[in-house]
Amino acid sequence: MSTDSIAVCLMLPLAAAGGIALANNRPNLREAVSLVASAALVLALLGLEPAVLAGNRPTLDLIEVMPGLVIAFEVEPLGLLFALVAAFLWFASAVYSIGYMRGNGEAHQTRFYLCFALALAATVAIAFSANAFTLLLFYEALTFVTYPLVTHHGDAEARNGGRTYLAFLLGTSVLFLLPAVIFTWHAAGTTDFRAGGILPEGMAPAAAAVLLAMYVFGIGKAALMPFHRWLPAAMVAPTPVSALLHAVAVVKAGVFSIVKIVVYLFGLDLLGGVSTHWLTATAGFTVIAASVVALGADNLKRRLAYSTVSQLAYVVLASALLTPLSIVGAALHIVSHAFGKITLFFAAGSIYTATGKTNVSQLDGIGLRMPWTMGAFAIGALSMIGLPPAAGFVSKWYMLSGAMSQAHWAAVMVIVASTLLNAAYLLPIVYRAFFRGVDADSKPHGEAPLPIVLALVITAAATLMIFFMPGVPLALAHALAFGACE
Amino acid sequence: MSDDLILRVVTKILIPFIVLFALYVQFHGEYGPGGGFQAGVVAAAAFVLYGLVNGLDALRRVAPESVVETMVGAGVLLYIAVGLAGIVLGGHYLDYSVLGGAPVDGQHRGIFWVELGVGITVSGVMLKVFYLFAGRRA
Amino acid sequence: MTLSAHFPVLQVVVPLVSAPLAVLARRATAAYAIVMFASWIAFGLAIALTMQVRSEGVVSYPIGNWPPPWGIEYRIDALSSFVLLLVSAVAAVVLPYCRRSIEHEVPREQHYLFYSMFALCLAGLLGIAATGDAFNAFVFIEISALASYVLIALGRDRKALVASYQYLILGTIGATFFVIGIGMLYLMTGTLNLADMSERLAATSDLRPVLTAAAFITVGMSLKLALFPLHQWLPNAYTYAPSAVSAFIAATGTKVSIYVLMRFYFSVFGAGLVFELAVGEVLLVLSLAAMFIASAIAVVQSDFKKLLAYSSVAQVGYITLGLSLESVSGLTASIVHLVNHGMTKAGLFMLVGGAVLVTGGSGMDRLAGLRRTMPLTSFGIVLGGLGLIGIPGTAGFISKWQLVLAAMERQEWWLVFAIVASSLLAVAYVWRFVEVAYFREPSNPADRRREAPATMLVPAVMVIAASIYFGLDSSLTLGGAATAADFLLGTSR
Amino acid sequence: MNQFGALSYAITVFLMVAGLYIVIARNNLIKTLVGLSIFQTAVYLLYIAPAKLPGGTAPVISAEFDAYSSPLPHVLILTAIVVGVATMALGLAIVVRIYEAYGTIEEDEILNRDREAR
Repeated sequence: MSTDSIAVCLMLPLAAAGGIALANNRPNLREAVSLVASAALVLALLGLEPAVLAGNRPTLDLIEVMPGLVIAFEVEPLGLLFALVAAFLWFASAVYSIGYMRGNGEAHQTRFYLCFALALAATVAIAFSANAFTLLLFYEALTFVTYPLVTHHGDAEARNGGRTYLAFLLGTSVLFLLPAVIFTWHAAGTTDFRAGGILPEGMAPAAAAVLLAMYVFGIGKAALMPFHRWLPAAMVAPTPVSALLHAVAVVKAGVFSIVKIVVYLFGLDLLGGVSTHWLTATAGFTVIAASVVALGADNLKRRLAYSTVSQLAYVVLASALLTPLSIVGAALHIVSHAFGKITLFFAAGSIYTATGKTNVSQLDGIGLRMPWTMGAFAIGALSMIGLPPAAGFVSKWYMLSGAMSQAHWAAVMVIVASTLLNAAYLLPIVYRAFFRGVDADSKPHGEAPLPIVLALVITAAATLMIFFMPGVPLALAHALAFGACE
Repeated sequence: MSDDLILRVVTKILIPFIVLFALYVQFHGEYGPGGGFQAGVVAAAAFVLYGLVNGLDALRRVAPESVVETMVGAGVLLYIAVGLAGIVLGGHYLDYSVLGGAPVDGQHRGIFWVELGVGITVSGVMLKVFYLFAGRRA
Repeated sequence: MTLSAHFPVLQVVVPLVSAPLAVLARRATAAYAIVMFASWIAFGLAIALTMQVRSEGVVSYPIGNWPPPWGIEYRIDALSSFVLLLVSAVAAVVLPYCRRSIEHEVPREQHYLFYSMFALCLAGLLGIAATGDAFNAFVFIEISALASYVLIALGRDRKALVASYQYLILGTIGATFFVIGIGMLYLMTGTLNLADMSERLAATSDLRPVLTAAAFITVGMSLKLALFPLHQWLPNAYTYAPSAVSAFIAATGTKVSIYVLMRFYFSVFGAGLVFELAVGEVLLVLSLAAMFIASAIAVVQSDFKKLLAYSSVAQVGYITLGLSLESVSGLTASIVHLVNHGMTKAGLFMLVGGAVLVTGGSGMDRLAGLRRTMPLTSFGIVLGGLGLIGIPGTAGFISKWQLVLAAMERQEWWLVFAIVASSLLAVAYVWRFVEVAYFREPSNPADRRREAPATMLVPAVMVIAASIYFGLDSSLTLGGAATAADFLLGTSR
Repeated sequence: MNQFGALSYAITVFLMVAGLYIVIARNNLIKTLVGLSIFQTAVYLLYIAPAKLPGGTAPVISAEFDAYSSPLPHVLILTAIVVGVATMALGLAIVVRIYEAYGTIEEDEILNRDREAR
């Protein structure tokens, strides 16, 4: 029964891709397929939730690629959480894309929706992967199906952005992640994700630290410095791509993989004996440094991109703290940042569609003309900063508690300092939008098309919802962190 | 090509002997030094000589290119056929001893046909090479 | 005797007999039918032999009923059946492709000769893998080589002639080195049967001539398998040959030479002796040089076929690298990459051949905007290219995984990084095609969408699909390779 | 090893090296083929010379003789000669075609002409 539902969850985006390809010349049908498939995926995933919370781990073995190496899927709390977020936001961005792609008259829309659906399929597969081998497989697949999205415009800028994107993502994964997975296989004889970890007990701490480093830096999608540059480069993509993929699917696949590997390959116990100061230091540095860069960026999408780099590093930082509380924080932050950031990106795209503006300095007074967009933006910003009543507050709370329980004051300092920085680079935008006068010479404009506004409202509302009713994500995160430590 | 009387007469006399010698080398190969390779080359030499003296067109009339090309394929086929006959008659590939009543008879028979195949192919190839090179305008 | 007992010899004879038949047929269509029929039978025989080997172990066949070691023995074991399968499968799929492909490249009146030479080349390659006799191997090497010189010279460009000539000179030197090595072994042991030779070598105390022989054979075969820096003949030969020939030879020619090297190393000399000669170190260094330098050269090529050719040199480096690690897992990686790369490269050359036919050339300029004019072809090339890189889900990944695992077994971490780093160079050259085909506009914007003819496209797509399939289910390829590697190292001293 | 053997090896090595040198050093396509041919001839000698047994005769069994030279190398080399002839024929044929296409058989000239044509 639940095996079937895994298959359903995996097949839905694929089927959607097929349907989109078939509906090539009928835009309405094509977009309906996306909407229906994404909604169905959310429902299918929600259907899995009670069983997973009850401790069941539905599995599905697909193909034995090499002896002992199976493409296999298993639903565990973190994966389900991640898949849920991705699916829900797929729905939201499907709504949004309709407005954006049509509003901006983008070409090759079929390819766009097709790759989008494929990217979702890869994301769900990553979320459900039962071993590091499967994870690697779909991790690379995600890189390749998103490449056409990043280079959607097909001009020189897109090509260069695509080059950077591939060079970093493929470079890190081939150089570090692949050997790391093979080494895991070599050392442990399996790459299965198991609660408590699979690496042999007698493994030298130095070797484990090196392996951890290979994983953490090999997963370039997590955009840990110095491998973060692909993220701003990928901003050449149309905004829905930046929104879903570079705020949710791709980058979250990165941090998700790191959390999963830390929890299920190494196990918190094993890592307890390993020096992880370098990791907390790198993550902390990334948090601060990326925030500082964001502070100086005038291009709105670029500012958001660096904000993403910074926020992702929170997740890495939290998982490097190795306490159940911080793991809960990490898992929750995947969720809360996803909702918050997608709202911000949607708003950026909304502004671009309505006005063609891309820079922060052009946004004076725009809040009065686009109240819905900028209102949602403000909510997203609150979530980024970690202020109530937005989702970011919950995850930051857990992360801070984790850091304090370890008496890791440096981490506490980083989190607090970066909160201030977040406020410094996001709040001025809100201020400009609502409290500064409009340029006299700018053309008058109204709100963005309805689907865009609708999508914005959905994600902004969800950001608030998670603060008030964090039930599902919190339960799943607890199941992850405390289930893994038993 | 050549109007030299001496050359014409000498070749006319020589060619039958060359061919005869080729046949000797071919069929005596079982008992003494010789065999298809050598015989094929010797036989081809007779034709080449004819062609050198009387011109390519004359040679083409005596040994048309299509025939020569057929020889190349046919000789190899004959060889392989002998080999396959061994299989058909219940032995191994190229097993001559099953080809006749007594193994020795079969071996005689087998080597005879095999060498004949080699001879045909080699002389065919030699002539073909000659045609190809001589037929080109420099 | 049942017919199945004759399979080892029929494996070689069937394509061999189709060569003269094709000459006699003279008509292009008849010759095509004959050779294709023969190659499909050969493929069937290879499958049957593989099953036979799997169930009964080594299959031996005495030619002319002369028992080994006196007569020529055909000897099929796990490794040779694997190679037979690769060669005959590639031939069986390239031949249907040939027909439309050579119509544009070879004058019609020469078609029957083309098929005849193709059959001869196939028979030679199969013979190398099937025979258990050293000199017989040499003869087959020369048969296949001579046929391939002719096939390459048939290319449209006059550079094909020069390429063929260079290949002829270097190939002949290689084969002659090989036969010198065999001569020395023959003088030492008085036998040409490989199995017998191995036994007698074991009893030999005077190792010097044996080591000299090993050196000669290594150098000779390295020339033929295009081990860096002895690869000079390869890029031009692959580039200017007719497309079908590039596909066939790229997938099989060098691979069979590697087979010969493995055969001599492990079944004749024995691993211990060969690696005492520091062959491992030399191979290791040269393989790494191939992986990096040849890949780097590939990146800057302006002709896509030449790019693929240099990539072949680099990929041969992976195969010899596995060989140099002198372990079962290293050898497994080698053998499995033999097949995986052969398959991938065959598919790529076939697809490029289709593009050449439609666009008129393989220069990068001609391929600009290929996504517009030939979407299926360009997507196939991308998939094949991912296989060259070794992206998970492609056959190339299986090889890379095995190779890295073998390097880890030896605790050579730098080697692990060298292997994965070199595959980044593969990304660079594959992405040159992607950017040309997907980001540039067609040189002639009026070009309509036009794929290659179905008889060319379908086989090519099948090969690429196979390379993906074997990336997802490697039980046949990897399983076969592991068995062969076990067998080779298990039986050698 | 008797003197004859030493001499034959010396000649073998000389031919081998000379042939290989010609192949490498000469620019002319025909001369390269000549070198190749000499190189191959060395191999024939390598096989044939050791087969000669001092006092041995042709291997036709007869009561008068008790020492026979080994016939096998002759057979092998007969095959090798055929291969050599085929190589040579093919090589020359290609050179003829190259001459027709380029108007020269000097390797550097050919490369030059290709470069000019580009």
